[in-house]
Amino acid sequence: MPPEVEGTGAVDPFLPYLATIRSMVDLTPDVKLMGLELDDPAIRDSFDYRPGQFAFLSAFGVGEAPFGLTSVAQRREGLEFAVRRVGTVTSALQELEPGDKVGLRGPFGNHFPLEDYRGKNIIIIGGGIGMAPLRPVINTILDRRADYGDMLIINGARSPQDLAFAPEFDTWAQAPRTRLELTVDRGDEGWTGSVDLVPTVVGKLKPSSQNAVAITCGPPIMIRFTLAGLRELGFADHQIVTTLESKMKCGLGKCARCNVGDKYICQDGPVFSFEQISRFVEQF
Amino acid sequence: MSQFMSGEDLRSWLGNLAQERTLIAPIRSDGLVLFGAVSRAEEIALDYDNTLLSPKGHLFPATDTLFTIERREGGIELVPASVEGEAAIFGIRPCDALGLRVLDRPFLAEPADALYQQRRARTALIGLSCHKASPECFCTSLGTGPDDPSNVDILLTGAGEGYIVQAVTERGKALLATAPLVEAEVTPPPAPSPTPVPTEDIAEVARRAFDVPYWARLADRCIHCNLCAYVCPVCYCFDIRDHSYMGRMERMRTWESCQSPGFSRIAGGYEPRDTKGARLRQRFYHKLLYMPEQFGVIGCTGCGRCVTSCPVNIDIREVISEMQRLGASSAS
Amino acid sequence: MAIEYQPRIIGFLCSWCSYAGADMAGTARIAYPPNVRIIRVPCSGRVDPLFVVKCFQQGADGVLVAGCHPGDCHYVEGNYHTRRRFALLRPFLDFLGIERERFRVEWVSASEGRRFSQVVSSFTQELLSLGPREGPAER
Amino acid sequence: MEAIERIRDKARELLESQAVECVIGYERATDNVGARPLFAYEPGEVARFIFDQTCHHNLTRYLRDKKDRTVAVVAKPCDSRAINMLINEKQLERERVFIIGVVCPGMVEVGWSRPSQELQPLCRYCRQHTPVVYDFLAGEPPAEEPEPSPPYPDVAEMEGRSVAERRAFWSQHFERCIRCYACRQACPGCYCTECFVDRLDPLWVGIRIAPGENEMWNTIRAYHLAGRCIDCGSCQQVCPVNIPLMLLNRKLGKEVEELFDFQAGLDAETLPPLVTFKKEEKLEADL
Repeated sequence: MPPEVEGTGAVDPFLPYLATIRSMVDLTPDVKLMGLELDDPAIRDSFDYRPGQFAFLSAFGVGEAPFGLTSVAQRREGLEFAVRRVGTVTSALQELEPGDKVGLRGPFGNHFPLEDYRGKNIIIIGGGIGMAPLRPVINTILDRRADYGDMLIINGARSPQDLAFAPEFDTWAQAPRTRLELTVDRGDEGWTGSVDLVPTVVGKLKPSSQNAVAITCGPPIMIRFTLAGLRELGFADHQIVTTLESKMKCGLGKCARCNVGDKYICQDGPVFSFEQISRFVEQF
Repeated sequence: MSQFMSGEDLRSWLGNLAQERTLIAPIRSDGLVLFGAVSRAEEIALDYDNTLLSPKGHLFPATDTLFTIERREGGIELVPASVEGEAAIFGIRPCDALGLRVLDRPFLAEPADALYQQRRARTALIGLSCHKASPECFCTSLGTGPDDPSNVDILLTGAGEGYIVQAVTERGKALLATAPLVEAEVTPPPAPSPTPVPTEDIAEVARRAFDVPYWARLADRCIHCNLCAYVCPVCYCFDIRDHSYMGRMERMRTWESCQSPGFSRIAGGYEPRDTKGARLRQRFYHKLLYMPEQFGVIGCTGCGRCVTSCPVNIDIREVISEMQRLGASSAS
Repeated sequence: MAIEYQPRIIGFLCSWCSYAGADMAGTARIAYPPNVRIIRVPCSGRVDPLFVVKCFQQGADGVLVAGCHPGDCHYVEGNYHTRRRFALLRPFLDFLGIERERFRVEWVSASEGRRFSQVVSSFTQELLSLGPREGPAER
Repeated sequence: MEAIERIRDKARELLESQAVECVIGYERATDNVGARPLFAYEPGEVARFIFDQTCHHNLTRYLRDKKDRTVAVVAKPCDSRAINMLINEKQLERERVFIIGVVCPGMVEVGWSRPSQELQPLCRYCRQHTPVVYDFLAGEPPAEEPEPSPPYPDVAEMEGRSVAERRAFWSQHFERCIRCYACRQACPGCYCTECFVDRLDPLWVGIRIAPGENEMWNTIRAYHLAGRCIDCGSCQQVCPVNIPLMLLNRKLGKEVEELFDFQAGLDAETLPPLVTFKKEEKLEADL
């Protein structure tokens, strides 16, 4: 356990747990899947989290950055994070190898309220690295398939090789009452699938809004047009859920970096329905 | 009858205090008055309006090591920073004491910020009432006042040749146990009265004044330096990164300002607040609307530092008055 | 016994002339003091004054920038820029309290192994007589 | 006619004819003593313009915010040099800015609510009382520009001190820096899309707000203005902790003048010394 804060009985919330990298797998040219094991057995056993929650990973000597947990706690296969190379911390993390140490703080934030979605049809719409927080949603639903209605997964990326979770596509596509639609901005020689933007695919497939929830994550521009498309299909704002990205530094509601209106994305989010987001004074 | 201490006795008491704990007090150097650690009472400035920077930096330093990272035999050990010894801040003004009370809201909320919590617990506040109201002061519009004792352990108020001493808390009483106090019949000078600013219902007004062209016009003038946030006793945004030097690694946090251009830019380059107006509005809305909504306190104490130090005179008093006007007119 | 002071010199050497010159000194077995840590750069014009200030901030006792003689630049005019840039930086460093003797710009060609050795020797001697820089660079 | 009347008339005329989108000038600040920038978009706003010895801000700093608009700006002589510098560096199109030049009486030291008659030190060394470029001039130029001798007494004084004294002087000042970057933000010459101090990779200046990092910041920023600083003093004026930043800029200015016979912004055509060279010149490294 991290040491206690002297005289308070509390634990220093900035002090990360130490974790060891167990696996590093290339998902796309710029995304690696990092498998971690927490070093302290007691913390490892008690570390529980839900789809949509995130944690900070430290590359020691460089800094830390927030990442969505992309594994499913109940599967007990270790903690997984999809790390896309975008800055100094992510580059440093990608340089690491199995056996190396990282720091981990978390889990933070709220989660997708999957309990509330029992019996509903689920539409998952993810673009690029935005699939990372959606993957545990899909896998949790697949693990409890009978609890949920039909599932439509729309996954887009810039090119076929940027579809990060390709190794799992067969499992997803073959699951009962599950449909997987892939789309890319630019195809390549081997690509026979759809070449379209994600919002266009949503418009073509016209998923029904009846008894349905749409869960979406991706670049802001994709979200904006997807939202418009879903509204056109009759989805009410409370039926559309997303996870907001922001420049968080602490995850504790202290650094005020992720402040939007009276909300801190790190604590009140990152998962919000568009009904909640539309009540923000300032819209992201 | 009040407890009274002469100016000379105050210096000798402070001198003794500096021997037993870290004493932070106003010091004059190069024409500036800044809080700093003093070892001798003679270093302390007593005749100042207010310090250039607020004392928040002694509880929430501009640069703070959260922990050090040590590599040992292939493994990593994290050594948390520790806070040692007791401290006292002498000469804190009531506005700045209120500022610390406001900072408590985010920093002491669970899970508490460990370093801030320890420093706060170990730092006694010896307040000094204001002898005059500077033109930029508006503390009375924000729930405190020039002789408000409510957020300090001890409050001193200059009167005649010395100071009236109020022990406000138990800690204050303990600190004064060895002080050369006398009972005296002294009347404090009348408290100065700063010019009021219309802060009533400011949160309500703010909700209505959000989408007005005023913010873009105001931002024309703003040069987006971090000055207002750094001089503010309440602004608490920070940045965290690691610092490596000659093999030594530390996780550091430093002050940061919502006015700096990359403040909210996320990985991949998306900037949610991408206009100068949106950034400037964030500063005032965080203080006047979001903090009241979130914590029930206004994120401003009326110290006036941002007013005096803004290079282009973005004056929060004027902004508040404008918001009142704009919020009122868009309601009707 | 106190450890004898040995100045630390950072040497930015242009790849085409001065680095080759240093190499030449090595292959010709011309001795020079081991005080210089060499950083190979494509051209002396690549050396940003920021590199020099950073070296001093991180504790260097002296900084050497060496490149081709004017007129011989592999990139035709890189070293003309070097010359102007550092003609300004040197008095500026001095103004900041970093003695002008601690910073040198020298022209050393690929064939001047001996000259490279002389430059390093005389620079080291000069720094030895100046003594260590005051106080740690980082506080 | 008073200079201020001429500024107001010209501003009104430019706004009414829609020759410009806005006029950037000065108005009285809320302390009723100092000045602050005013962006007038409507003819009705021009009555708020003032011009006196408290109008120290270099308003050309705002021209980059209005890059794609046509604006008018009130420019003192030093500010007018910034316009030349920006045009020279392709940051500004001459056609997009209407320059209302003002003959400068020199600025006084102003603090918040503190009126003063004391001329700013920088203004005592000033060699241009008439703008070097303008479209319209408010005020009568002096018969001849004064030549203070020597032009860099402040720099010379510091040069006269020992290296150890200089080192102590600067570390004491840099120690106070809170890295608010107001100096950079106020400077017309600091317009990099990404400032070296904000770069994370490579990391030139560490996150610590500490003497070593502060020294890096302040000295490299000054060096980046070598041969470009137009001596307006904005950086020093806005510094909350009174770091004598202009002493750094003026040291470089003095060297540039002595070595290359150049002063930044006197015209828009001459290349600043660090982007050009003369093959035949002999500088220190050649001697």
